[in-house]
Amino acid sequence: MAKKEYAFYPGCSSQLKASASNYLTSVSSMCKTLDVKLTEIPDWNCCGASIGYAEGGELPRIAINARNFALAETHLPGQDIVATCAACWLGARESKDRLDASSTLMKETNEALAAAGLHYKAEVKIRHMVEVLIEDFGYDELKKPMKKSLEGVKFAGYVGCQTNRPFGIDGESFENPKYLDKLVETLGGEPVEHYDQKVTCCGGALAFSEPEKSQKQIRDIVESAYDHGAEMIVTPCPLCQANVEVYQSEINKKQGTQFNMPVLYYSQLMTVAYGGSMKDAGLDGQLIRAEKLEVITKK
Amino acid sequence: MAEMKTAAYICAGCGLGDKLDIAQMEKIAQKEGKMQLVRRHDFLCSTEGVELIRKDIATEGVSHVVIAACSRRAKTEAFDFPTVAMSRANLREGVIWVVAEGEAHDEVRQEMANDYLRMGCAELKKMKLPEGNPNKAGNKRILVVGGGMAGMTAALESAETGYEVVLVEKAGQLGGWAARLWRRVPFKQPYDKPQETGAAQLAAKVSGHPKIRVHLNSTLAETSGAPGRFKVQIAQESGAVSEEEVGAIIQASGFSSYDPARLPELGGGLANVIDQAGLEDLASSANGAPIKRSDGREVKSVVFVQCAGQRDDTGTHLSYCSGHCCATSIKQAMYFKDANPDVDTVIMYTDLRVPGMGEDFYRSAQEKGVIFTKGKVAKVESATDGLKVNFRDLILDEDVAIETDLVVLATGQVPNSGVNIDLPDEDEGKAKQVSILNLNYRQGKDLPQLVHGLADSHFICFPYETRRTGIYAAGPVRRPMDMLQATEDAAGAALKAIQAVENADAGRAAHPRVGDLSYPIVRLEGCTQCKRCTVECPFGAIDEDERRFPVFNESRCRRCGTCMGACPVRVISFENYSVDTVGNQIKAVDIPDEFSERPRILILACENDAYPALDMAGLAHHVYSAFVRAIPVRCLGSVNAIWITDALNSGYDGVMMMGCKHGDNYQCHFVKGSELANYRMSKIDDTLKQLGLEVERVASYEVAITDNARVAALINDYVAKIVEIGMSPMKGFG
Amino acid sequence: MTASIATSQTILVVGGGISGMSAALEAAECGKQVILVEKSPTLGGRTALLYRYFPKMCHPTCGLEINLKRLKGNRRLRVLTQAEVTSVSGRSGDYKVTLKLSPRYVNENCTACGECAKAVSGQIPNPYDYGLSETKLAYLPHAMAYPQRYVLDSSIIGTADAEKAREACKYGAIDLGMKEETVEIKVGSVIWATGWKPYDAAKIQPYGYDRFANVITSVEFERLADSHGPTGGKLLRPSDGQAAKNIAFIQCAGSRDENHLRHCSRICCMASLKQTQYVREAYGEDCKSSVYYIDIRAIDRFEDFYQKVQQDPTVRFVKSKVASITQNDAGSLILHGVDTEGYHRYAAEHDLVVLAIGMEPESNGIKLPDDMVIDSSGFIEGSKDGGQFAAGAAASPTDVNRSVQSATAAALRAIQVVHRTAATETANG
Amino acid sequence: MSDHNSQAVARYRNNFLKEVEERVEEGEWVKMCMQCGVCAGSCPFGAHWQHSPQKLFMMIRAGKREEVLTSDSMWMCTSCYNCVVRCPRQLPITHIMHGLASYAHRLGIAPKGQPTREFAKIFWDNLAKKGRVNELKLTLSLYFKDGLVSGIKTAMGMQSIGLGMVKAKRLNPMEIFGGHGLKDLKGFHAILAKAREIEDKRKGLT
Repeated sequence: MAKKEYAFYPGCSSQLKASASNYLTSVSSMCKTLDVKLTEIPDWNCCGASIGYAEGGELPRIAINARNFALAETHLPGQDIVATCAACWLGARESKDRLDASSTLMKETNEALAAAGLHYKAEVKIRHMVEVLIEDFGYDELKKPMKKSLEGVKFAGYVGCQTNRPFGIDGESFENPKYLDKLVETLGGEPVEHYDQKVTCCGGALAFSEPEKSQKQIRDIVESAYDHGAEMIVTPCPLCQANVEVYQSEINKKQGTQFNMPVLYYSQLMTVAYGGSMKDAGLDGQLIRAEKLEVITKK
Repeated sequence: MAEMKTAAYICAGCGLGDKLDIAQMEKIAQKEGKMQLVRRHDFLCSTEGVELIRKDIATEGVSHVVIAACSRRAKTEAFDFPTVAMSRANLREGVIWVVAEGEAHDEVRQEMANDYLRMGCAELKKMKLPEGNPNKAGNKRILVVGGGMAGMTAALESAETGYEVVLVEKAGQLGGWAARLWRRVPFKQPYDKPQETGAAQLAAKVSGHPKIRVHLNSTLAETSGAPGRFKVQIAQESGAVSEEEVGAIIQASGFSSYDPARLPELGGGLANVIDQAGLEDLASSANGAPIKRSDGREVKSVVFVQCAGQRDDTGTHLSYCSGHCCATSIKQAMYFKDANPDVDTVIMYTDLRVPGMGEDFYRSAQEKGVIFTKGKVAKVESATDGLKVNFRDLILDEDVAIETDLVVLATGQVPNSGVNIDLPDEDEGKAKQVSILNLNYRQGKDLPQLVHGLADSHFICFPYETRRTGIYAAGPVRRPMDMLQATEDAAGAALKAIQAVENADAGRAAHPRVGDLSYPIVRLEGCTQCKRCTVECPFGAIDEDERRFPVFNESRCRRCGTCMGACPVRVISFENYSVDTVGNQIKAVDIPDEFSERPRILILACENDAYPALDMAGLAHHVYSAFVRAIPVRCLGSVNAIWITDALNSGYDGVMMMGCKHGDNYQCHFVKGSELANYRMSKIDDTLKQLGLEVERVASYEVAITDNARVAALINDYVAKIVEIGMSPMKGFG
Repeated sequence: MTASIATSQTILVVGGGISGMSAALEAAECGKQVILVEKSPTLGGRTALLYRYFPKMCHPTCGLEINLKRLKGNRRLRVLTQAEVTSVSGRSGDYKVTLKLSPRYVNENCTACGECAKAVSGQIPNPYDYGLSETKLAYLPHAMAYPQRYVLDSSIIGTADAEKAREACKYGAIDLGMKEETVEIKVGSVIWATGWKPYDAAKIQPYGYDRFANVITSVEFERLADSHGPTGGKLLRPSDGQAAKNIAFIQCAGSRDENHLRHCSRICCMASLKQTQYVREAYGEDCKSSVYYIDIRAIDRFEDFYQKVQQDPTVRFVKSKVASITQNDAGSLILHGVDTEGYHRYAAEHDLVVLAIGMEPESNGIKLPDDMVIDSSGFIEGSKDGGQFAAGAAASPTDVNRSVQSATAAALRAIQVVHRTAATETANG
Repeated sequence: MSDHNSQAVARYRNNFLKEVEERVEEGEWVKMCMQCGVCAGSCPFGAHWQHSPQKLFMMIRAGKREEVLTSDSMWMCTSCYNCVVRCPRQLPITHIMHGLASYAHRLGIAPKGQPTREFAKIFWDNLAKKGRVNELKLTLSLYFKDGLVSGIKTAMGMQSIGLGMVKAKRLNPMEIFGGHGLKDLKGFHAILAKAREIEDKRKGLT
C-alpha cells in the first residue's frame, strides 16, 4: 500500500508532556507501522472544546477552528485533517459543517480570518484517526502488520460520547457502536459482550466543576467493565481516558471501591500488537499499569 | 323450466378414500339420497374430475349437483358450475380432518360422512337455481343531497363516470362550509401554508356540467321507492314541488358547528370569542391583510382553544373529537402569522392531532413561530382590552392567566343526519329533528345512526356499508372529517351508488351477498300480517300495504333471511335457501336409537364466521366430536324456530347455535341477526319445557372467525354435557 | 397467461392487501375487468396478520372472509399471486405493464391436503408470524390463505426436501421445474395498493430491538395475541416464555421523528390502545399496561375508545418519549425517561416492551414508474398523467377503514379512466 | 447592552422567544420542540438539574425570561450529545444549552459562582491567551479560583494524581513558566477579536 499522508491535528492534550502524550506516542508508532505520514498543521490552535462556549461565544469558536483549516489548506494542500482527540475532531467537524451550511457564517468567519491574513476555502475534510483506520484501511488491512496477538486479554470497549455522537464513526449506531470491539477482535483480544456503559458520558467536561457528578459517571463505567469481566478499558478519546483512569483512585478513596482498571487507547493496543515496545506504546504513561499488555510487549 | 336431474359426485382424494367407505356412500347417495347419477372420483377437483361433471351437465342434463368432497369454502374455482344448483357435503374439513384418528373411530367417522352426504342430497332437492329478482329497476340517475364539498365532489365524480346526477342543496348557492373558508389545509406536499379552497371553481364545474341538474333552495319532501326506482319530491323554498326519479342516493348533508354559546366557561357569548367559522369570516374580510376583530381593532394576539366542547367525558358536550380542528387551528394561526409575523398566536391543546403528513403542517406552523402549549383552559373572561384566558400549562405544571385580543374556540362538527329513527316516537327531541331524506319507509324517515348522530357504517372493512340499500352517507354526516377526507369519501360513496344502480338493474343483491340472484319470495296467502318481518328487517326493505301485508322491495333487500327466520308461518323463502332446504337436511340425518349412546347434535353456524372457524379447526386438525352435524346458515337471524323444534322432535339430543358477537360492538354483518336469534332462542326455553326437555338442549354461542381452537373445545364440552344429561327421550317419535 | 386477456379497459390493481382487494372488488362489482397482482403467495396482506381491529375489537379475517367470498363469486376479477410489476410504460388509458411471476412450485392441482408439508423437514422463519415461529419449506401461508394452495419456498429447490415434497403429493401438484416468467399486459389504469411495512425497529437504537429479546414490535404483538400465532394466543415474552403482565407500549416508535419517519403513522395510538385490551382480556385486573406517548391521536369517534381505555385501571398513560431502554438480569426492561407533564423522572421496569412501530410505504425500495409523484416519505400521490392512482397505506398512513374508503375512491377514478378511454376508442372507430 | 433585561416580558408572547432566536446560538430551533421529553430522559446529569431542555424550551415560549436565564440547568450540560441524536425534531440541543448559558453569562445574569460557568471562563481565557490549553495552569487556576486556602487544600487532595501524571510524563511542572503556545499569537488574537466584534454586532450585544 502506498504511503498515506494526512494533516495532523494533535490537539492540546496530545502535546509533549500533556495529559494524552502517551496517546501521541502510540499513534506515532502505529502510523509508522501502517506507513502513514502525519504532518502537524503548522502553528495549529486549540479547538475551543465544547466547554469553551460560555466565554467564547459562537463565531470566535468557529473562527479559531477555521484558522486551523486555513493553515492546513495552505500548508498541506490536498491532505485530510486528521485529529486524534475526540473533542478536537468534533469541534472541528461541527465548525466545518456549520460553515458549509451557512454562507453568512462563512463570510463572517473569513472576515475574522482576514485579520490574520488567512482565508478558508472550504476544501479540507476533517476526520478522526479511527475513521482513517476503518475507512482507509479496514479491519483486514489493519490485521496484516500484526506480530503479536492480544489473545487472552478482555477489553471493555468504551466509546464514550464525542467520537460517537452526533456524527459517529463509519455509520455505526449511537447506542451500540462496535468499532472498538471489532478492533479488539482484529488484534486477537476479547471484547466483553453486552458492556452496557459503552456510550455513557464520563462527565469529562464537568470533571472539575462538578466532580461528584462526573465521578458517579466514571464509577458506573468502571464498575460495569468489572461486572462484564473486562481486564482493561479501551477508548478513542483522551478526555475519557484521562477521566476514567485518573479518578479511579479518588473514587476509591471516597467510596471505598478498589478500582484498578487500566484505561488504554486503541492505538496502544495496536502498537503492542504490531510488536512495539512498552515505550512505543506509551504504556509507561499509564497511571494504572496495563500489566497484561506489558507482558505481551516482552514476549 | 327444464326437468330436475340430480347427481352426486363423491371424491376419494385427500385421504377421503382411505378413511371412508366410499362404496357405502355411493349406495347411500343412490338409495337414500335418490340421486339419479352417482359417481366417485379419486381426485374430483382435478381438470379431469371437473370435466366429468361438466360433461354430465352438458350431455346428461344434470341440473342439480352434490359435491361430496371438501368444504364449500375450498376449491371454489374448480367447482364452479353457474348453470346448476349445487350443494356441498363437507367430508374433508368437516369429517376426516376433525374426527379422531384410528380404527376406534371408524364407525362414527363413517356415520358422520354418510349423514353429510344425506344432508347434501336432501338440501339439493329443495334448491332451485336462482334466476334473479323479476322486479328489476333500471333508473340509473344518482341523487346527491347536499352541495358542500362532499356533495359537489360526489356529483362531479358520478357525472364524470357517466351517470346523470340530481343535486339538491338547501341553500341558495353551492359550496357549503368550504365556500365560507378563507383558505383550506393543504391536501398534499408542501404543507407550508393555507391553500385556496377551490370551492368556487368546483361549484362552477358542477353547475355547468351537462349531466348534473342542480336544485338550489331545495329540500327533500318525500323519498319513496327502492334502488333503481326511487321517487323524490323536491320542495323549493318557494313551496313549489317537483318530482325526480333516481336510482341511488348519496347523502352529503354535512355538519353544523357546535354552538359556542353552550360554552360560557370558555367565553362563549363574549365579544371577541369566536369559533373557527367566525375566524374564517374575519379572515375573508381581511382578504390577506392583518385580521381585525369585529370592533375593527387589529388583532395582535390570539389564543386558539382546542377541543372546545369536544372530547367531553361529562356527558354535557360532544364526547368525540372532530378530527380536523387541530389542523384547522394551525391553518388559522398561519393566517395571522403570514400577514404579520409579530402577532402572538398560541394554540392550547391537550393532544395535538395532526396524523399522517399533518405533522409537516404542524412543523411549518412552528417554524412560523406559532406557540403550541399543552394546556387546559379553565376560564375565558373579559379584560380591559380583550380577554383573559386562565389555563393550566400542563408541561410547566402551573396555572397561568394571559391576556389576548381574540379567542378562537375549536368547536366540533355536529352531523346533519336528520331524525334519529331509533328514538321512541314519544321522545321530545325527536319531534324537533328535521328529516333530511323524508323516507316513507316503514322503519323511519332517515338513515339509521350509528353513534353520536353519525350515519356511519359499523364495519371497519366496509365503510360504505349502509342499512338502507342504495343510500350512502358521505362526508362529515358519516364521520367527523376534514375536507380532504370528505372529497375522498364522496368519490367512494359515488362508486357505491353506481354499484347500487347497476345491481338494481341486474336484479341482484348488494353487499355483502353481492351478486346473489336469490331474493325473498313470500306466499302472501299464508301471511298472518304479524309484522315481524317488517319490523325486524335490518335494512328496512319491507314496507306494509294498507291491509298490513308485507311489501317486499327486493332491491332494498340484502338476502340475509332475517325475515325468513322471523316468520312464524314460514311463508318467506329464497330459491336456494329456505325453511325446507335446511329443514330437509335436519331430517335427513340418521338418528341412532336411544340406547346407542351416540347422540346427535345439530350445529347451525353463521356461514361468514362460525362456519369458517369450523373449517379452520379442520385445517389445524383440532379434533372434535363426530356426533355433531353442522349446517351453515346465511345468518343466525335467518334461523327459523321450526328448525329447532323439528330437530328436537326428530330425536336430536342438542342444538348448538353459533353466531357472531352481538351488543354494541356487534359483528353480525346483517346487523341484528345474531341478536335476534339470541332473543328468539331465549323464548325457546318454554317450548323445551313443554316438550319435557332440559333447557341445555339448545345453546347459543358467540363464535368469532378466529375461534378455530375454541370452537372444537366448545363442541367437545357441549357433547360431554349432553352425554351427562342423557339421550333425548324424543327419539323414535319424529 | 397471455397479454390478450387484458385490454385498455382493464384495471390493474397492484397489491392484494385490504386496500388492493377492496379496490379490485369495487371496480369488478361495477362491471370492470380487473387484474389483481400480489407479490406474496396469498392475498390478505398485513391485515390478515392482525388479531383484532380497533375500535370494535372484531377480527380482520371476518372481513377477509367476506372479501374472499366476493372475489370467488366474481368472474371479472383475476388474481395473480407471486407477481410483481417490473415496469409500466405508455400513458393513461393505454399502459403496458410487465409482470414478473415467481414460481410457486405448486400448481392448481393442489388440494391443500398438507401431505407435502408433512414430508419435508427443512424450516424457515415464518413470514406470516414476522419470524416469531418457523414454518416448513412447504407451507400454506395461513389459515385464510387465498389461493388456498401450498407454496414451496424457493430455497427448497435442489434439496432432498424438494423430492420428498414432490413424492408426497398424490395429485401431481408439485412442479419443481417451474420457472420465473415475465408477461406483458395492456391495461387502462393502474391502482397502486402496495401498502406499508413496519419500520425497521432495529434502527431505533435506544430501544434495543436488536439487543433485547423482550422488545418487540406492535405487529409482532398481534401475532402473540392471535390464536393462530406462535404462542397460540398467549401473551408470553420471547426470552423465557413467561407471562408478560406488565407491558410498556412505546408510541411513535419511528414515527414523527426526523431521524426515522417524518410523518405520523396515524394508526399506532389506536393500535396500542387496542393492545392494552388484549392484555386486560388475558389477565383481567392482574396486569399493567403503560402507554408512553407524545400525543394520543385517537381521532374522530375513536376518542370513545380512548376514553374507555382511560377508565381501565390496568392502563396508565405517561406523556413521554422514552429516552432509552436497558435490560436487567431477569431479561426485564428498564425504561428511562421523563414524564413531561409536570416533570417526573422514571426508570420503570416492564416484562415486555411493545414498540408501536411506524408505517413505512412498502413501495419504498421498489422501483415505481418514472411518471409517479411521491411525497417526502415515499407515499404515492399518483401519476402525472392521471391514469395511475394510489390507494390505502400506499397513499398515506391510514387505518383499515380509511384504506378501504381510499381504495373505493381510487376504484372510481380508475373506472373514469377506462370509461374515457372507451369513449375515445368508440369515437375513433 | 441589555435593554432586554429591563423589559417586562409578557407571558406566552413572542418577545422572549424572538430574543432567544436572535441572540442565542441555534436559538431559532427552540420553537420547533414538540415537548416529547426525550432530551430530559437522555441527559446523564438529568437527575441533577431543575429544568430539562424541553422544559426550558417551554419556559422560553411561555416568556419566563428571568427563570430561564438565571437557571443553573443548562450549565449541567456535559456535551454528550445524547439529546441531539435522539431528538425527533433534530434540535441541536447541546448547542442551544451552550448558547443559553453563554447568553446568560454575557448578560451577567447567570448564577454567580456556578462552578461550570467559572470553569468555562477559566478554560477559555487559558486557551485564548496562548492559543493552546496549558493544562497545568488550567488546573492550578481552577484549584485556586476560590482563594488560596481552599486551593491548597484541593491541590493537596489531588497531589497524588498530579504526581502520578508528572511521573507518567503527562503533566509538565515546567509549563508554569510558559508551555505550548502559538507562533502567530498576534494573528490568533486578531481573529478572536474580530470574530467577537462581528458576532456582538450581529446579535446586538455591543
